[in-house]
Amino acid sequence: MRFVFTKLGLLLLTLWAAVTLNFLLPRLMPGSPADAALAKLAQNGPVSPATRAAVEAQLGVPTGSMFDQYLQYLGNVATFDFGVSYTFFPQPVAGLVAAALPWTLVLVGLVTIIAFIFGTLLGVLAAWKRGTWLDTLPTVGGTFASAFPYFWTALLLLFFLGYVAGWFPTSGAYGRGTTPEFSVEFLLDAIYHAILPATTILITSLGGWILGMRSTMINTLGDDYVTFAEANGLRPRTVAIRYAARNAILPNLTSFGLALGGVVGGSLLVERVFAYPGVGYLLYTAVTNQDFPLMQALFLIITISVLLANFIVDILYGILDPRTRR
Amino acid sequence: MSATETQAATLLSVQNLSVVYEPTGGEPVHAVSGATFDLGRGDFVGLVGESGSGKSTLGFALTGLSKPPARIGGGSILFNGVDIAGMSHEDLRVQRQGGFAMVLQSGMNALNPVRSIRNHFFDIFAAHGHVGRGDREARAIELVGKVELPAGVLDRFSGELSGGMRQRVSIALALSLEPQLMIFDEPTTALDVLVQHAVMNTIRELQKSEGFTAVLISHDLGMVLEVTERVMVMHNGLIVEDRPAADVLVSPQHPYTRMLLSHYGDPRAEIVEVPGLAARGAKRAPAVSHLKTDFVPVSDEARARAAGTEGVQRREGRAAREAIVVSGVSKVYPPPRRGEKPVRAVNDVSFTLEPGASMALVGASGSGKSTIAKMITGVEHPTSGTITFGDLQVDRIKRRSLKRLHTEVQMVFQDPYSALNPLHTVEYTLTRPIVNFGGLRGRDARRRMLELLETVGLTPVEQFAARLPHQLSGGQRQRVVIARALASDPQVIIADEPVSMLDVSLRAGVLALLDSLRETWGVSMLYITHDLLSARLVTDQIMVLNQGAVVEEGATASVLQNPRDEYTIRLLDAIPHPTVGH
Amino acid sequence: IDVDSQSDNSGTEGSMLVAADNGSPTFEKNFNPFSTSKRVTATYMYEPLQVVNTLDGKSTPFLATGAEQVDAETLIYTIREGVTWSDGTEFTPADVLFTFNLMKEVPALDNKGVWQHIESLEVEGNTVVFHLLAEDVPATSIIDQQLIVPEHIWADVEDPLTFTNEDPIATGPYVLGDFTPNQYTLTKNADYWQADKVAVEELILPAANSQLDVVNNGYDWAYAFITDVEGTWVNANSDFNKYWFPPGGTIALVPNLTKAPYNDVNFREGLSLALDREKIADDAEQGYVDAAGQSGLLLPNQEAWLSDDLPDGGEIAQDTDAALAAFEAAGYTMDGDQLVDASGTQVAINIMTANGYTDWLQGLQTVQSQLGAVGIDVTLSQPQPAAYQESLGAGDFDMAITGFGGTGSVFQDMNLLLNSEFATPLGTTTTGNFGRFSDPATDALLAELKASTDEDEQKDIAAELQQTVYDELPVISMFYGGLWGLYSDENYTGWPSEDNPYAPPNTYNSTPLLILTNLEKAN
Amino acid sequence: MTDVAGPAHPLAVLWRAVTTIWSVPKARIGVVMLGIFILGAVFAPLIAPYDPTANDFGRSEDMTAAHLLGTTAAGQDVLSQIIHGARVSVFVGFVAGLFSTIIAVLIGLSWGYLRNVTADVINFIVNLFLVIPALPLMIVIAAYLQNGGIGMIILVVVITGWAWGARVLRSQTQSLRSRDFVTAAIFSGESSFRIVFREILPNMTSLIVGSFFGAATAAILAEAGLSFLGLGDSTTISWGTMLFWAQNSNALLTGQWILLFAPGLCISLLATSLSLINFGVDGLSNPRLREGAKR
Ligand SMILES: Nc1ncnc2c1ncn2[C@@H]1O[C@H](COP(=O)(O)OP(=O)(O)OP(=O)(O)O)[C@@H](O)[C@H]1O
Ligand SMILES: Nc1ncnc2c1ncn2[C@@H]1O[C@H](COP(=O)(O)OP(=O)(O)OP(=O)(O)O)[C@@H](O)[C@H]1O
Ligand SMILES: [Mg+2]
Ligand SMILES: [Mg+2]
Repeated sequence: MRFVFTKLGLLLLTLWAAVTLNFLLPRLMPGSPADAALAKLAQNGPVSPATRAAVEAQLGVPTGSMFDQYLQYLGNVATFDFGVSYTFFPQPVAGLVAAALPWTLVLVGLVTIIAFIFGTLLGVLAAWKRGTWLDTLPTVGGTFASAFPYFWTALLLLFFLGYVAGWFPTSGAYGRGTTPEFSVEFLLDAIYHAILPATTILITSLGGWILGMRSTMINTLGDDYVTFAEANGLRPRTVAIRYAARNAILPNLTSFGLALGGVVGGSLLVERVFAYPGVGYLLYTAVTNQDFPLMQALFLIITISVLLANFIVDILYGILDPRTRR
Repeated sequence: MSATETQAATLLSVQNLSVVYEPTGGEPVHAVSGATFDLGRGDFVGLVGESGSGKSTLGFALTGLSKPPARIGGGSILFNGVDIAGMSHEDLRVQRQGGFAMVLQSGMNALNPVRSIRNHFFDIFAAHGHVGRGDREARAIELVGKVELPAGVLDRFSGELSGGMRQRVSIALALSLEPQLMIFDEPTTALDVLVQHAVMNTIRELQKSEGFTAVLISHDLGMVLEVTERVMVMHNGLIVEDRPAADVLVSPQHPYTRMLLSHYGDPRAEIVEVPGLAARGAKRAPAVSHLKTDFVPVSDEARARAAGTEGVQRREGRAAREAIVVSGVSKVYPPPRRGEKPVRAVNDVSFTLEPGASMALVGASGSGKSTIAKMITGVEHPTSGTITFGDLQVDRIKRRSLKRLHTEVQMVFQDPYSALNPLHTVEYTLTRPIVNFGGLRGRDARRRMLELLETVGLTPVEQFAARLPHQLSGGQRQRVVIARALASDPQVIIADEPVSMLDVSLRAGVLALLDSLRETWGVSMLYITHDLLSARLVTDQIMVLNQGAVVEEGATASVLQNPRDEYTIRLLDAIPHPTVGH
Repeated sequence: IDVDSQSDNSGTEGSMLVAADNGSPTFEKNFNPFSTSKRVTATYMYEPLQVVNTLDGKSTPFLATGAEQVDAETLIYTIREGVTWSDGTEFTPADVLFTFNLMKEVPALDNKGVWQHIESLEVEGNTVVFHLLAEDVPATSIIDQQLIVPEHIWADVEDPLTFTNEDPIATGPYVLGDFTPNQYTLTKNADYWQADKVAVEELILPAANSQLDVVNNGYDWAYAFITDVEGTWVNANSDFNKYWFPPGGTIALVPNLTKAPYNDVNFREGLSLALDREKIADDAEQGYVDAAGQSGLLLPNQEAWLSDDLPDGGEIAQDTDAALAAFEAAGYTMDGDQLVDASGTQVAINIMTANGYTDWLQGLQTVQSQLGAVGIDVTLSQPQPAAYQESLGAGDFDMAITGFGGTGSVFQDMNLLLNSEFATPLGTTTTGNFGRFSDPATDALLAELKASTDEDEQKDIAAELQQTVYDELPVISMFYGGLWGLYSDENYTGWPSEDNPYAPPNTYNSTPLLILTNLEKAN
Repeated sequence: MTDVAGPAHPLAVLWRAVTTIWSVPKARIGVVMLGIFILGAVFAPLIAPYDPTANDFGRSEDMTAAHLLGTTAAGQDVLSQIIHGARVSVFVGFVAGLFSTIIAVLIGLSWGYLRNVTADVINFIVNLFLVIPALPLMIVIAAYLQNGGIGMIILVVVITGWAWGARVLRSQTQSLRSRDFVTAAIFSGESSFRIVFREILPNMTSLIVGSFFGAATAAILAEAGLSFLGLGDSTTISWGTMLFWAQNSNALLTGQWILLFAPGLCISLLATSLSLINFGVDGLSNPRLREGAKR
């Protein structure tokens, strides 16, 4: 029990530090939100002094000392009140995030889990069939695919499968003119729209899992319990899965927790290319528009989810590995 | 002895078998060559030989477990008349039930850490289908019962079992296949002497009651002679001797076998000696000369060198002056797992290591020997009690004063394979303490380094100085480790099981070296071991440790000849007595 | 690889696909016409008193039938009768009064700063009378453009600043149709006061309209700069797809006049003469725009105002010798291939642009090499747009690239460019005259122009101002920034064009009202 | 202090590493690929047919004999840009990889060796950096550190990239520090500094080299990502900025998919070459991987 408490304490401390960093980072950026808004307006013609005044009045640009702002921010975070977005004024940040979060969670979360499972299986296969084409293909393919820049894969898929072949929609998370709802039709439509972005993430993240699993699996294959299991005449499949893979997967779980953070970053690029209405795109908009409240909320959400994922992985680890289960 | 020998229906027939390791990018290693022998039903055969002689490789080949880079280079293995080399993977797998089984050398790690013991049994039952679904639980309980374990272990994971229990589980798992042939590859090496004894007894009982043919692989000739009927001796991949155990004991044919035998002695005997080394106090016998010198690398020359004038001069006026006084020392470790009790590793131990004395600290594994060593060398602080070395308050020593302590108190490490940094040459390793403690630099340091090599008998010194650890044999490594301990001219040497990782052939040499160094250099030595024979050979005094407490102490010879404490008696009983077995 | 153009005009017959509103990436519902983050098409629903064509500054009456400049301080708008709000309520002059008073009450709504010109206003019959703060003829164009909101709705709005107006009630040609996060439609307002002029029944506005989409999905109207417009947009449907890129503002280099050497007019002249504006224009906008003259006017839109006294109509050709002579006059000479000052150090200029404004960047790279040819070491800095805007406003730069003009009003353009009122001390934020040009005579001219009601007089004053821009070089004009109108004649005709420049082709602000009431169904 | 007989000569160590890597076929392919890229980068001015910034060719031209990969929308030769672009990618990869590895080594080692409060503090900081998603953090820092060009990108990549390596190196340090030879070094009177850098560090060569290649790969991909988002200096010529300009001028629309394809492929190939080399590095530390065992 004390173990869980220490872990929880550390989690909270990391969270606080992350929250503070989230507060500081955006404020280090030069230019105010009003400047960002004006720069955008200036592209459509000259901006009069009155416009500037109006914009500043509308956005309610932050006032008070940094410390006051910080205290207020902490209070707001504690109450999940993230204020109003500057870019999408007067939309509250919470609403924007709530609208974007499910898409990313489902797209990135699901695909990452699929990639993890699928990559792990391929890695197991590659290690088990070492030296055969079943090893070479996933290993070389994985190495190559994991070297693709996210956005490049996205652009190529978009162009060739979306535009040239015309098989898949090229933007958005659901058909034009439909509103998100719980119906089979909508769900199918959403899945259809998710195929290209999902494939992008899958392709670029699969390789890492294959390679990681393959190398840990090769290590466990040399372990004595595997030899002993073979000596006892267990079925090859039992040996591969229940003995070798089962042990090899443990170290990979930890990377899985941490990898989620990287995938969120990657999804930013993917979402941008596919105009996918997720957290990544929102974050990009927030950053380019100096939208402090939105940025803070998003960073917080991302950090919390990564922290949470790690926490869950830790616990999962405990369940899967009797050695840590005390 | 057995009647089975007469009805020797052949179970396994090996003809001219050779096994080659062909690592990619490396030289091929002929681990087994031209092995030819038959095993009859119900035989109990021992296979002995030093480390790397090819015992395990042969065992793997016999059970169809040779995996790349190993390759059967030639010959045949007929099991019940069928050549197993030609069998497909699946046939081989299927016939493992009721065929042959192997208990691996590293039985400690042979269990899947994330599967319960029950599942291990059930996996085997499922793979072969020889135990019906409903009977599995009962059969598993029966099997663990056979190796003297309670049914409760079925719910546990390997991490929750002691080494001895794990080894027993491995044997039970192999038994569950109901094999005709069972190969035990060093089933007791990693175990505590007492546990070792118990496991061996179990194996012996099982072999009698189940009647399978058994091969016992071990490097311990004494143990093999004690339990088996027939012994095969391997040396450099060749089977150099294959005869009934009784004959081997009486009239060993091959010099190697003879060398092995000569290193056995009974620590309780009036006079104990092994080649190159005699029990202290007894008259030293001349070195047994008909053995090839490479079996006993420490010659009298080396001994003489160690005792050479230079060494003596160096020690003049520097003979150990201070005693290590340990009084009422206890060490309590925090519980290793949540919810358990703290570990009382050392409990109220007091003793004095007088200047120039040599004292043995013996006890079973986990009895607290190493912990005491750590406390004396300032690596750990005792929970209570005091340790002094001259004016140094060792029990409360700070990191800064550690260097001062280590000038006088040095340690010889147990495992010569891990005690040397694989990337540093012998010269570097030895020069560091010379520079740090002796304050010598450049050419002076080098000269001193070469002297040290000379002292431990690593000649030609220039050549050894340039070597990296992987270019040294185990015995040579251990000498480097000893040389390093000597580099600071210490008053006290703590040797924590300095030979447990070495083969018999190397063991005596290193012990002899230690002993002569102690004698000529006048240092005090604390010799930590679980091997009573070596304690008898190199020490004058002995302390027996059980669960952190001293249960018996006194002059080595008298304690071992007339043990009073029941624990000491058990320790002595656990020593194999080849003569007694037959 | 060819990408087939699939007509994706998913609406019903009579609808029009417009790439006007970009969700990022989805739409937030906000039709508050006062909000800076409103949906672009709020201006298709809410109408101003008059729509000003930013190309030539001419007004077209909408909710007013006309405006009368009684004197330089008084304006009378006659309000159109027979107009109803889209909920059926009658539109009255009281709504106009309400709208202006609302902005007085909540200054944050006053985007255009009307209350910096108006002292008071009142309804008189079907007119609204504006009393101005000073003699202020150009104020008309500002008051003209104010979007009018219905009193009966907005009077009850608690906080008009954060009101998102999800159910817009307006007078314009369109009302909100279906709204989903990634597409919405505007449907024709059947009761629109000039409904007969509105040919398009429905506007479809998808949230995602990348250039690939625009080209491939059969859009009718889009506003986008597309590389190789002939090869892409026109080629996709060569019979119908057209484009028109009229100038929408002048892109210029702004020297910081508070710093040496930029405060030396000879130095500025040297810079100006060293530039080959044609090449810069070509490189920046791929040949789709013209080099700009140094008159400060947006040509040819404001051709009528161009002073005859300017040589070559204000155009300045590259003349390296003259440039070097000017530099010499400023105290800089060529030393080898470096332009050096008296102490022998090379002249180094940092030009600021905003990160991501790629056309400007490409223009500047050409500037960099051209000035490099006269021995000046030019570096480019590219802060993020917000930081760029901040530095620009605070005068924290050596030289910067920026746009000016394009309001349609010569006074507004010149005022923002030259008025010393904007030349606030360095470090304080200003919104015009970023180089901090300050000249009392010019200020006086601007005041005269502001008060003048006579067109000839206005032109005379404007000519003097042009001369100032030409001689003093407060900015070094480079090229005209285009308005990137793409349209298709397939379904609708009557788009503005070079021959018929009745409106700029942009999809934002109020000028689309001119276009939407001018289109006709194609046969 | 005179340095008596260090470990094997550094060059010899390096040579051994190179031969070990070379002995793995996959890694050999990687070394050859990397070699080609490095040569291309070094001799770019000699190989490239044109000045990569010269913009006086026709705009958006298709592949012709004069311009093997066509020209950009600004009228620059694509092939010349690709060749010159290698310089930035290779440079960023190596420098950023080097610096993040150095930081990772310093922090990872002290973190693994120390057992006091400092270790807890480092643990906390590293966890923080691991948890904050790198790319968004990079974007914010890049937006803050405007104007830095390549230096800025390297800094950003280093700031966000060292934590992973530090963690890996720490656990290795922890396992090495419990080896007898480390305790033995204490008995030899060695200082902590020397123990860490002379006893422990050399035993982690393969891990360090591995993490260097990992960090270099990450840096190359990050440079591409940031440049693509327009957060780098768009006037430098790198594969990332080429992609940015290609996307900016809608190369797909003009049918010049090669403009997007070629730089992206180069990035992938360069990153792949490093990953391939990493296979050989694994072999340094794990003999099992060296055996091409078949089942
Ligand atoms: N995978 C391998 N590759 C190359 N050579 C090997 C391999 N495994 C073992 N060998 C070599 O084969 C020889 C025999 O090894 P084996 O394991 O059979 O010895 P052993 O008699 O069981 O020794 P021990 O008592 O240490 O267990 C040794 O020289 C060893 O170095
Ligand atoms: N660092 C530690 N933390 C917790 N418990 C420890 C620690 N070191 C040793 N122990 C425990 O203290 C007891 C004594 O250990 P010690 O190493 O002194 O035994 P030993 O006599 O040297 O055994 P062996 O012969 O196996 O080396 C054991 O039960 C061991 O598990
Ligand atoms: Mg063995
Ligand atoms: Mg011990």
